Amino acid sequence: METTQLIYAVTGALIIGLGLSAALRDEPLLARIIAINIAGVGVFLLFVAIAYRGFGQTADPIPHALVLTGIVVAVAASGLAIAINRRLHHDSPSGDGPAEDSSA
Amino acid sequence: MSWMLIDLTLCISLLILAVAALYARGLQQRVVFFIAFGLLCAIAWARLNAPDLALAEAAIGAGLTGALLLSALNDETDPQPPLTQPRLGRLLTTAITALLTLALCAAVVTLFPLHEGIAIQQLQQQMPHAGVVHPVTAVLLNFRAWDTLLELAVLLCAALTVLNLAPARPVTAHDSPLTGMLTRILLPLLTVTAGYLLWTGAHAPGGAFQAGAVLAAATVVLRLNNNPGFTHLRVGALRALLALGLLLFLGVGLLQTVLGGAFLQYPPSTAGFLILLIEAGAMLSIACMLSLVYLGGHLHPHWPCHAPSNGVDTWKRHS
Amino acid sequence: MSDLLIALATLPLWASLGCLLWPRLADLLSPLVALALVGCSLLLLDAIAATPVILHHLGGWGGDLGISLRADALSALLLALGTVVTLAATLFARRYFTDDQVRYRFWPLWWLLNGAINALLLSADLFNLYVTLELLGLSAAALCTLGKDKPQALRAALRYLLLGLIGSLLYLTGVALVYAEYGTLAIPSLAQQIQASPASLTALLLLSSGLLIKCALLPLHIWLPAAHSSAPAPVSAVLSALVVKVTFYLLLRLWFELFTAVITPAFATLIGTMGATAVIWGSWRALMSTRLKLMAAYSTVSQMGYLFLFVPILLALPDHDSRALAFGALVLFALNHGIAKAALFLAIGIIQQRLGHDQVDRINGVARQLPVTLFAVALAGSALVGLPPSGAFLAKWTLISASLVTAQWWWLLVAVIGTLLAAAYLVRVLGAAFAPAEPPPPTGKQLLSGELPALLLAAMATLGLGLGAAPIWSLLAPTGLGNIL
Amino acid sequence: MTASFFIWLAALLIGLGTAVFALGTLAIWRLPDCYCRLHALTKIDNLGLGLLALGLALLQPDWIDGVKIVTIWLLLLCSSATTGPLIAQRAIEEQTR
Repeated sequence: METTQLIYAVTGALIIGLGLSAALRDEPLLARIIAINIAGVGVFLLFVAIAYRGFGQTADPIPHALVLTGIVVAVAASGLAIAINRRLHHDSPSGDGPAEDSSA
Repeated sequence: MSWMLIDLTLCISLLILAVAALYARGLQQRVVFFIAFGLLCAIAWARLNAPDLALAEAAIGAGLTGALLLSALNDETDPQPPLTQPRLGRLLTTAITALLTLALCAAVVTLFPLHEGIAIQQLQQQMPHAGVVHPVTAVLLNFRAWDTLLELAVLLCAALTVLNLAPARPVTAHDSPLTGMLTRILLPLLTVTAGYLLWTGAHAPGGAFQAGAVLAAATVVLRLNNNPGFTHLRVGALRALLALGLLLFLGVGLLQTVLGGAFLQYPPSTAGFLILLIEAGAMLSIACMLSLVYLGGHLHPHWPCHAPSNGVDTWKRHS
Repeated sequence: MSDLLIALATLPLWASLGCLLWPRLADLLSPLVALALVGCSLLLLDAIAATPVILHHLGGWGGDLGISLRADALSALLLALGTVVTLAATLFARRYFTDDQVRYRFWPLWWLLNGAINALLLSADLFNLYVTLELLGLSAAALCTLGKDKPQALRAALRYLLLGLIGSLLYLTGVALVYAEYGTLAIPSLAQQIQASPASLTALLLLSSGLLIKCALLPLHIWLPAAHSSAPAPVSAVLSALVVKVTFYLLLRLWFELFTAVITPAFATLIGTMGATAVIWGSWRALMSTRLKLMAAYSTVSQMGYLFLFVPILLALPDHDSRALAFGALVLFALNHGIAKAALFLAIGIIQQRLGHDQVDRINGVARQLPVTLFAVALAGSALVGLPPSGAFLAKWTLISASLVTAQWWWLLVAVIGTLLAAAYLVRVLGAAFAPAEPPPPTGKQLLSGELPALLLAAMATLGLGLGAAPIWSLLAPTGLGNIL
Repeated sequence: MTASFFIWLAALLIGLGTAVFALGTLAIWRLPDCYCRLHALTKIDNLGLGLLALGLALLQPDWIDGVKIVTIWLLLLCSSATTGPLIAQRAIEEQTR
């Protein structure tokens, strides 16, 4: 049981790292949203691995409920980001330079 | 031993798919890999005895987010700005992330074996008073109902902004007989499944969020077949539908407070019924919000109100 | 008494739904709700003076299973700040959005943001805090998109949203580690359990870095100036005055209540150094910026830096009394900045509407058109710099003396340079505004009643907090902050 | 006797299904264009999954679970019958454009 937990938890940690490093790169928005979502799934995997209680055993339901909340929040955030991006592209289809004074 | 083999295969495939979804050349490939990643993740969670999450991830995480990303691909067709980050900055962020990941992995290794926490012990004691038998639903709608209430507020915020901002997604209608047939089969099935998931949440995996996602999928299918869907809803009705879930939740939460109890406390005798009531309202709102998030806003030219606008910000002026 | 907690947490949500369902009533409903919330927070302060900690177990579960709402002196003071600023900004917003449709869109999101702030300040559960953080980030970004200059505002909102999401992800990872190690999420129970261990240390790093992004501590501040300067004026006021501040509040809770066993002087010095850089760099950029709103936004970066200066000093102070004194100064500084910065943003909003722009070099003589507003700017500015009657003066004085007591004289240097720079950017603006040049023709609408909220807030920052400092100290003294005080 | 016969039959079906999956995946990888790949894909969907579903249905102790599994297969048949032509249609459109 511990080995299983460990395997999945470490996988989750690695996925978090992969997703975060990709999310911090300067990339098209869609790629960054994918990266954030993948990092999020990594965190959820960590939670689920922690909740696991062995084969045939009922898992700890508290992390499951937390992850369920997290999944819904993640889709709301992705939808919001895509909606803003969509409006941005419609308003200024060509002007794609970085915002004025955005980097200090 | 054989399970460990399966675990390792799953985990390695997950890692490979994650890398593919993050570093594949085209955006389209990345989205497809992301969906595959999500589905594989659902399998991993089913393996880890988390069927609720497997359902939710397949329907919401991979399904809805995937569909959202696929339809957003069109927005990203113009050339992307070149990399503006300085090289040093990139190096620094990569180094910091790598260090953080390393620390995280090390910390995770030291975690095991876990001991039974206080929260889970209390949960096992209190389960008989929860009003529902399924522990995940009990946590979501009773023990930690405040989280779920705020989560509905998060969804509401996203849905409102989508309505405020974005034009309706240009829907490529498929009026072929094939899709028509599929819709005729799927729609009733989806609706029944949503109802079933809602009902079964009290004692088995399922619940308002999964049911809402399935119902949202039904709306999307309807819309893909050139059916008007939300556009025929009156603005007032749309507003009411959006508010319904949160309103019911807050209202039921106050019930016992008036009698001197705590906020979000349910009378023990009717807890099961009240939870089902909240879940039903939440399901409708969730379905509405999720399908709005997917379909995009401004299905209504007069959102949020029928007043004659003096029009600085109305979408119509741009188009 | 716990009814007060329920009211503060849920009233904004009710208001949001009300504004959504009956848009035409929103203009009437919102000020009433804001007023009611101010009343609740004042009653709460009164109650806190009698009983230092008020707990309310949601759902009647309590313990480690359910979620609890909790208020102590620190959160009650910040709640009071939040409700007062919200009231002023609400009154201002009624006049600010002249387009009905925009205003109808604004109100529900506005109350969701307010609900997130109150819920965050009241929550005593690590995961519940994550949900409130997400609600905070999403509603703040949503409100930013209502800015006038569309592409600019949208781009800023997007950047804000994405960095906020990364911050919450880091935070959530930390929460996972804490739950795995200690088996509970309730803060009061965790405060007694957390020991130094590899997992705790990593959790501290993850939680802190996630919140520091949201708190905009240099070098993680890149999202703040664009977002705060392109949002509508009432939103900018709340973003600068409250949203960054409540994340700082959360950091205080983490460092001084939960992870006291884990935190080291070296970590505190690192935080302090980042704060010092923020003080100087932010003030410098504020001095150099060409737009008023941008100046105010960079000023927020630098003022947040001051708050982090307190961290190493607090940790180094030897005895309970001096710590309590320094902690009171920290809270006073946060309150002062919140009120003064909100006043400044509201006043700038009026100038911008009147002139149609907020370029610093084109505001010559605007004082003759808007004397009340410019008076508000001067008052708020003097509170930000820290001139004698204001709360910031007392706070900086305590900071400087404490830094000498703990033999960390270099923080004194930072505070002095930051103050001089702040005075410089303020004098620059006021000098231009009061210059005798012929004013440019007005383009915006007249907003007489719109000028009052800014003025009242500014007066409160300069006079009210300076004179009311003693009660704040005495209110904070009995509980202080968890384990360290 | 009958029990072990069912188990052997199920094993055979599952083995065959897995083989179809493996071959189909290889085909998607190796085949040159969209239409050929689509051909391989639908084979996996229909034949591979069908064999797997039948095999698994035989293994269920409760007959109702077996029915559920077969229903999943039937639903998938419907969806793949719809998506296959749609993808092909899109591919034709893109070629002629």
